[in-house]
Amino acid sequence: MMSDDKIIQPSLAVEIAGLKLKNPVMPASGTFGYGEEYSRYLDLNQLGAVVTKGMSLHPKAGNNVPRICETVSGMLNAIGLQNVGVDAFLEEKMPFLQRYDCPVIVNFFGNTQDEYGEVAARLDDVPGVAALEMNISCPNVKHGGIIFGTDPKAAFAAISLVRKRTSKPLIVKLTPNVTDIQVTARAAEDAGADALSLINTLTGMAVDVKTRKPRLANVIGGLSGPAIRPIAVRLVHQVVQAVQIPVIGIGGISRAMDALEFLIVGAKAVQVGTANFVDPNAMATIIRGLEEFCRDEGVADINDLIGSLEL
Amino acid sequence: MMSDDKIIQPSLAVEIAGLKLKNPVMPASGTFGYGEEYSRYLDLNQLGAVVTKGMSLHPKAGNNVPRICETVSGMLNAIGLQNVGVDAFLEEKMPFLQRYDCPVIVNFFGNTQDEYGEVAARLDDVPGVAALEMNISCPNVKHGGIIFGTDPKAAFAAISLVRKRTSKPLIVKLTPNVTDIQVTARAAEDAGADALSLINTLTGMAVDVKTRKPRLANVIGGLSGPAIRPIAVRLVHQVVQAVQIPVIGIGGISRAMDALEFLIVGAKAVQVGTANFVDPNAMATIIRGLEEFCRDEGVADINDLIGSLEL
Amino acid sequence: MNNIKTIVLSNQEISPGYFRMKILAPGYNKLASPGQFVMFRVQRSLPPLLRRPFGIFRMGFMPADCDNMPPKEFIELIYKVVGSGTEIMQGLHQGDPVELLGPLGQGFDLGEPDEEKILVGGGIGLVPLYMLAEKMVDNSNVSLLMGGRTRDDIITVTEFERLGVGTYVSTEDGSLGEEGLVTRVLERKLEKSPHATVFACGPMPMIAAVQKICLQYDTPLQVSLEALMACGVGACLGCVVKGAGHTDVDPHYLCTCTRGPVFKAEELDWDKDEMTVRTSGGCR
Amino acid sequence: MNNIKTIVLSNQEISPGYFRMKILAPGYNKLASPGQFVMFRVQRSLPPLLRRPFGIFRMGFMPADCDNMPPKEFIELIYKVVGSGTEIMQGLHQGDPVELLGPLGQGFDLGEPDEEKILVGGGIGLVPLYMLAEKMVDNSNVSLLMGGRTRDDIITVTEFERLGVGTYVSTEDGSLGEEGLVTRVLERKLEKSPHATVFACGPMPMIAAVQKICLQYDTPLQVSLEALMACGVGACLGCVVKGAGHTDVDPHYLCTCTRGPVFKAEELDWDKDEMTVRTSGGCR
Ligand SMILES: Cc1cc2nc3c(=O)[nH]c(=O)nc-3n(C[C@H](O)[C@H](O)[C@H](O)COP(=O)(O)OP(=O)(O)OC[C@H]3O[C@@H](n4cnc5c(N)ncnc54)[C@H](O)[C@@H]3O)c2cc1C
Ligand SMILES: Cc1cc2nc3c(=O)[nH]c(=O)nc-3n(C[C@H](O)[C@H](O)[C@H](O)COP(=O)(O)OP(=O)(O)OC[C@H]3O[C@@H](n4cnc5c(N)ncnc54)[C@H](O)[C@@H]3O)c2cc1C
Ligand SMILES: Cc1cc2nc3c(=O)[nH]c(=O)nc-3n(C[C@H](O)[C@H](O)[C@H](O)COP(=O)(O)O)c2cc1C
Ligand SMILES: Cc1cc2nc3c(=O)[nH]c(=O)nc-3n(C[C@H](O)[C@H](O)[C@H](O)COP(=O)(O)O)c2cc1C
Ligand code: FES
Ligand code: FES
Repeated sequence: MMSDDKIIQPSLAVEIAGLKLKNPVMPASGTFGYGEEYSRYLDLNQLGAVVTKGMSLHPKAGNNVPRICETVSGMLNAIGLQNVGVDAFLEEKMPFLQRYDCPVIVNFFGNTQDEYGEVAARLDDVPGVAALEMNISCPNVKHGGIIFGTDPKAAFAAISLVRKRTSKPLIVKLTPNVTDIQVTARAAEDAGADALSLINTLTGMAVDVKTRKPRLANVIGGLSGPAIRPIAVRLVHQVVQAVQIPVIGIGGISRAMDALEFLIVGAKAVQVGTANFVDPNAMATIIRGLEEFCRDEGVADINDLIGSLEL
Repeated sequence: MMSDDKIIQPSLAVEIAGLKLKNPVMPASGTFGYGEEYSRYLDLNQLGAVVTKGMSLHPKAGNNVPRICETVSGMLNAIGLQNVGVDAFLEEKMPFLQRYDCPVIVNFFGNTQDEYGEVAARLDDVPGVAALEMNISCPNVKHGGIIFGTDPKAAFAAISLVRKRTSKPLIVKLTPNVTDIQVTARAAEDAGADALSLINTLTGMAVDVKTRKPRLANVIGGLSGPAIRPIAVRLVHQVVQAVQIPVIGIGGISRAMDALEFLIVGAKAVQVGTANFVDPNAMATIIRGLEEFCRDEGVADINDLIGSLEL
Repeated sequence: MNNIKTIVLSNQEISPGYFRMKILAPGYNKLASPGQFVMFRVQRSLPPLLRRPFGIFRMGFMPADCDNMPPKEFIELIYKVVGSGTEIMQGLHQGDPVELLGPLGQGFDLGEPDEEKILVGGGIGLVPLYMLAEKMVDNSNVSLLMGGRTRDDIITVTEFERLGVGTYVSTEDGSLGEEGLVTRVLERKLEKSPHATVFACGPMPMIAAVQKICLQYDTPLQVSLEALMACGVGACLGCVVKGAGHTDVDPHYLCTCTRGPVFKAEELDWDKDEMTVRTSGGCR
Repeated sequence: MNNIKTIVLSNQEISPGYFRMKILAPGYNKLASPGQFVMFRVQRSLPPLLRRPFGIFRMGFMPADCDNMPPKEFIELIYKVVGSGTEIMQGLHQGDPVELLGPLGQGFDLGEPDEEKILVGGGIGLVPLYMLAEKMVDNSNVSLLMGGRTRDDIITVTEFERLGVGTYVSTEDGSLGEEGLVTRVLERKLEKSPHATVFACGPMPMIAAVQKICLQYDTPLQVSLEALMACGVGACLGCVVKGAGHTDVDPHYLCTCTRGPVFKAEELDWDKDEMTVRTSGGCR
C-alpha cells in the first residue's frame, strides 16, 4: 500500500438488527456474569455490547456440584442456568449496567413457551435493554424435556410467541447439537428473529476413571473453549448461507485471529466466552487485535472483511 | 489390597460380536493405512485388531489439497476417502495382513446402497477378514448427497442390504453429526448390525485469515483428536444405553486414561485414531497402560471395568 | 483486585512434591488480606486452559536493587503437584512470565483481640493460615495444629514457630510428631481452651471432622474451602457450595470465589458429605 | 526407520529467525540418505498436536566422552520460526527430551558421477541440499545457487564452500550477493552448462520457475517438496501432490511423505499452480 493510503483508524463499527455497535466484540452469555463481575478488569465501554447471564422468569438455583471440569483445550459446564430471575435482575443488576454507554443484550430462557414469552414481555419496555437474546438450548418441560432448539417446530412456535411480546431486536441463540442447523436457522428466521447467534455449547461428558464417576454431577455438560472452534466456524458458515438475517459467531474465540475466522465466513459480530475466564482482558485484546489486523491489511472498514471468504 | 490378592497379569481380552480380541485396543480406520505403514514401528500382533482404511468398490482418488489442517488440540481432514478399491486391497494389501495373528476388520463404504452391498459381498469369503466395519458417514449420491448416517431410514435400508450380503460380523460406524444418535444407533441395531463403533469425525472448518480462504480445499472437513473426546464419551454413553449390541468407542483417545473413560461408560473396545500420527507407538503404550491400571486398581478382568460407570 | 502480567522470582521444591514460588506482585501488600487467593496463569501455555486458584502464603518486599528504586513487592505461593497445571508450574524458572488475577475472595475474619486462636492445617491446607497467624499473633495467643499423611506433608512449621505460634504436629503414619489425625489433637486442645476460635483449612474430610468437633464444643469456626473454579470472580457460577438451609427442593448455593473461600461454619450446609471438591487428575 | 525418544544437544539462532538444532540420533548415519526427513515432536507438549516435518541438514558423530564409550551420533536440523510449533522449538535447550520419527521418505537420486550438478536453494529450502553436496562433491562438479529475500535468508553458504562447492548468492533486495531472483542465476548457469542435473528445494514459486527453466533447457530436475503432513509414513493420505497425468476427471495423487519429498520433475503435474502448500500460521 502507498503511504498516503495508510489506514490510521479503521472503523470497527457494525450494525445488527438496527443495533449500532462500536465494534463486533461482546461477551457470551454466562461467561461474564451480569457485567459487574468483570467491570474491575475491563472498561465495559470498550465493548461492542454486554450480554448477560441467561435470565428466567423465576430465580433458578442451578445444578449440584461439580459443575465444571477442564478438558483438553476446553471445559465442560453444567451450571444449570443458575440466575437471579428476571425481576431481581431488573432491580439489582440492570441499574449498574445502565450507567455504561454500552448496549445491553439480555439473554433469557424458559421451560415452556409461555415462560419465554413472559420473560420477554417483562424486558420489553426496560430502558437500556438494547436487545434480547433467546437461548433455545433449554429443555421443553411440556414436551418431555426435548430441547427447544433441537426441534424446529417447537423453536418456531416459541420464537413466534416471543416475537409478539417484544418490540426489541430479537436474537435467537442456536444449539449446535443438531443434524442440520440450517433447518433451525430458517425456522428462527421465519418465526421473526432479527438475528441469530451461535454456537451454544456442544454436549459432552468426562469420567473420573479412578472413582468411575462422571466429572459433573449432572453427568452431561456443555463443551466450550478453543477445542470447539472448528465446529463453530463450520456451523456459522452454514447458517450464514441459509438465512438473510445477521449472524453472531460464538465458540472458542480467544484471539483476534479466531474472531476473524468467524467474521470472514460472514458473522457480523462475535461473542467471547470461556476466554474471559482465562484472561479477563481477552475482549479488549481482541478488539485491539482486530484494529491492528485491519490496519496491517489495509481494511478501512471491518464490514469489508465480513463475509469475505474466498471459496 | 492384600499382597496375595495381587493381580499379576490382568486379563485384557474382550469379545465383540463373537470376535475374540486379545485386548480392546485397535486403530481407527484411515489413521493406520493398511497396517503395513506402521508395522515397522509397532508389532501388529500386539493389537486387539487392525482396522483398515475405508474401502470402496472402485478405487477413489480423494480430494484436492490441502487435505489436512491442525486445530487446537485436534486436526481437520478432508482426505476424501482415497483408497485403492476393494479388489486391489484384496490383492495387494490383504496378503500382508494375513501374515499376522491379529483379526483384520475391513472398513468400507459406498455412494449407493448397492455399492455398499457389493463391497460387503466381495469381502465375505475372504479368509483373515474377521469383521466388516461399515462407514455410514458417506454422502448418499442417490439421495442428493445427504449422508447415510444422518438419515436413519437410509441407514436402515443400507445396513439391511449389507446384512444380507455378508456372514461376517458387521460393525456399523456412526457419525456424531446428528441431533439424536440413539435413533441412528437403534436403526442400525434393528437392521442387523452386530456392533456399533463411534464416533466418526465431527464436521468442522478453519479459515486462513490472511488469504481469506478455507484451510481445506474441500472447505469442510472432519475434526478428530483430543479436542473431541468429551463429545465422543457423551455419545458412546448415550448409545450404550440405547442398544443391546456391543459398542466400540472412538474419539480423541491418546492415553490409557482416555481409553478407560470409554470402557467405563460401556464401550467394549476402543479405536485410536489421530494419536497414531503423533506417536506410532501410542496403541502399545495404551495397552500397557490399561494393564497397569487394572493391576493398580485390583481389576483381574478388564470386562469388570466395562460399563462400571457410577451414576 | 487486578490482573497483572508479572514474573517468577523463584520456584523451589521445599518437600517432596511441594513447591514454593515467589512472584513479583506490585500492590499486593496493600490489597491482600489473609485467606484471599489468586487465579494463577502460566502465560501463553495451553494446556492448561483455565487458571488455577492458589492461596497466598505470604507477601512482603524485596530489598531494592539500587537506592532510587522502590523495593519490589512479592507474594509467595506454596503448591502441591497434583495434575497437569501444577506439573507445568514446577518447571517454571526465575524470570518466566506468569499472570496473577487477584487478590480474590473473602478472607478470614480476624475476630477479637486477646481471644485464643487455634489454626488447624492439613497438608497444603496450611497455606492461607500463615498470613492469618502473622496478623493475629501480636494480640492473641495463636497455636497451629498441623497434620499430614507423612512427614513430607508437614511444611513451613518452623516459620510459624518463628512468628511465635505454638505448633503441634501430627502425621497419620507417625513419621513426624504425634501419630494420628490432627483432629485428635484439636479435641485435646479444645478440652483445655473451649473459648478459642478455630480456623481450618485442609482436605474436606478433615474440615468436616473439625466442624463436628467445634459444634460439639460450641466453638466458633471459620473454614477455607476449595472448589473447582473457572473464573474466580463470580461470573461462571462453577464454584458453588451448599449454603446453610440448602435443600434439594429449595437449593441454596454460594460462590466459593466471591462469598468464600473462607466461610463461617454457620454459613454452610454440613449435612451432605458431597460438599467435597471432586478433584480431577486427568483433565489433560 | 525408527521412532526414537532422544534429547537436544544444542539449539542456536544462526540468522534472525533461523535456528540450528543438534539432536542425539543413534543409527542415523547408517540409515539416512540426502533428501530424507524426520517427523519431529516436542515431547509431552500439546499444542502442537501433530509432529512437524524437517529435512536433515547434516549428520555426524560427536567425539566420545571417554575412551570406552562409542562416539555419539547426531543429526542437525535447521528451521525457520514460522508458527506455533517452531516457536516452541526455539525455546528448547540442551538436554530437553524430543522425539524423532525417521529417516523418512525418498531422498535424491545421486545421478551419474562426473556429471555436473547444480543445487538451487531458496531460503530454508537449502536444508536438504547439504548432505547431497557432501555425497556428490567427490566425483562431480557441484555448484550451489542460493537465493533469499534478504541477507538474513542466506544461511550456511560457507559450509558448502568448505566442501568445495562453488556458490552463487542472490537476494531479492540485493542485501547480499547479486540482486534478483535465484532463477536468473540458474538461467545464466544453464546457458554455460546445459548438461548438468538440477536439484532444487525452496518456496513453491521458485520451484515452479526452476521447472520451467529446466524444461526449456531440457535439463533433468529433481525437486524436494513441502506438504502438510500428519503421519509422515503414508497412513493418513494428507500430504499428496498431483502426479504426472493428473486430471480432474482422473485424478492422480502421490504421497509426499513416501513417494517424495524428492521427486523427479517428470513424476509431477506442473500444470496447476495450486501445487503450493497452503501454509498456515495460526493453527494454534
Ligand atoms: C481458593 C483455593 C485456594 C487454593 N490454594 C492452594 C494452595 O495454596 N496450594 C495448593 O497446592 N493448592 C491450592 N488449591 C488447590 C489448587 O487449586 C489445585 O491443586 C490445582 O488447581 C490443581 O491443578 P492441576 O492442574 O495441577 O490439577 P488437575 O487435576 O489437572 O486440574 C484440573 C482442574 O481441576 C481443578 N482442581 C484440581 N484440584 C483442585 C482443588 N483441590 N481445588 C480446586 N480446583 C482443583 C484445577 O484448577 C483444574 O481446573 C486451592 C484451591 C482453591 C479453590
Ligand atoms: C519434507 C519436509 C521437509 C521440511 N524441512 C524443513 C526444514 O528443514 N526447515 C524448516 O524450517 N522447515 C522445513 N519444512 C517446513 C516445516 O515443516 C514447517 O515450517 C513447520 O511444520 C511449521 O510448523 P509451525 O508449527 O511452526 O507452523 P504452523 O503454521 O503453526 O503449523 C501448522 C501446521 O501446518 C504445518 N505446516 C506449516 N508450514 C508448513 C510447511 N511449510 N510445510 C509443511 N507443513 C507445514 C505444520 O506442520 C502444522 O501441521 C519441511 C517440510 C516438509 C514437508
Ligand atoms: C460457564 C458457562 C455458562 C454459560 N451459561 C450460558 C447461559 O446462561 N446462556 C447461554 O445462552 N449460554 C451460556 N453459555 C454458553 C456460552 O454463552 C457460549 O455459547 C459457549 O460457551 C461457547 O463459547 P466459548 O467457546 O467462547 O465459551 C455458558 C457457557 C459457559 C462456559
Ligand atoms: C486422516 C483421517 C482419515 C480418516 N479416514 C477414515 C475412513 O476412511 N473411514 C472411517 O470410517 N473413518 C475415517 N476417519 C475417522 C477415524 O477413524 C476416527 O473415527 C476419528 O478420527 C476420531 O478418532 P480420533 O479422534 O482418535 O482420531 C479418518 C480420520 C482421519 C484423521
Ligand atoms: S469460579 Fe467462577 S463463579 Fe466462582
Ligand atoms: S503425511 Fe500422512 S500420508 Fe503422508
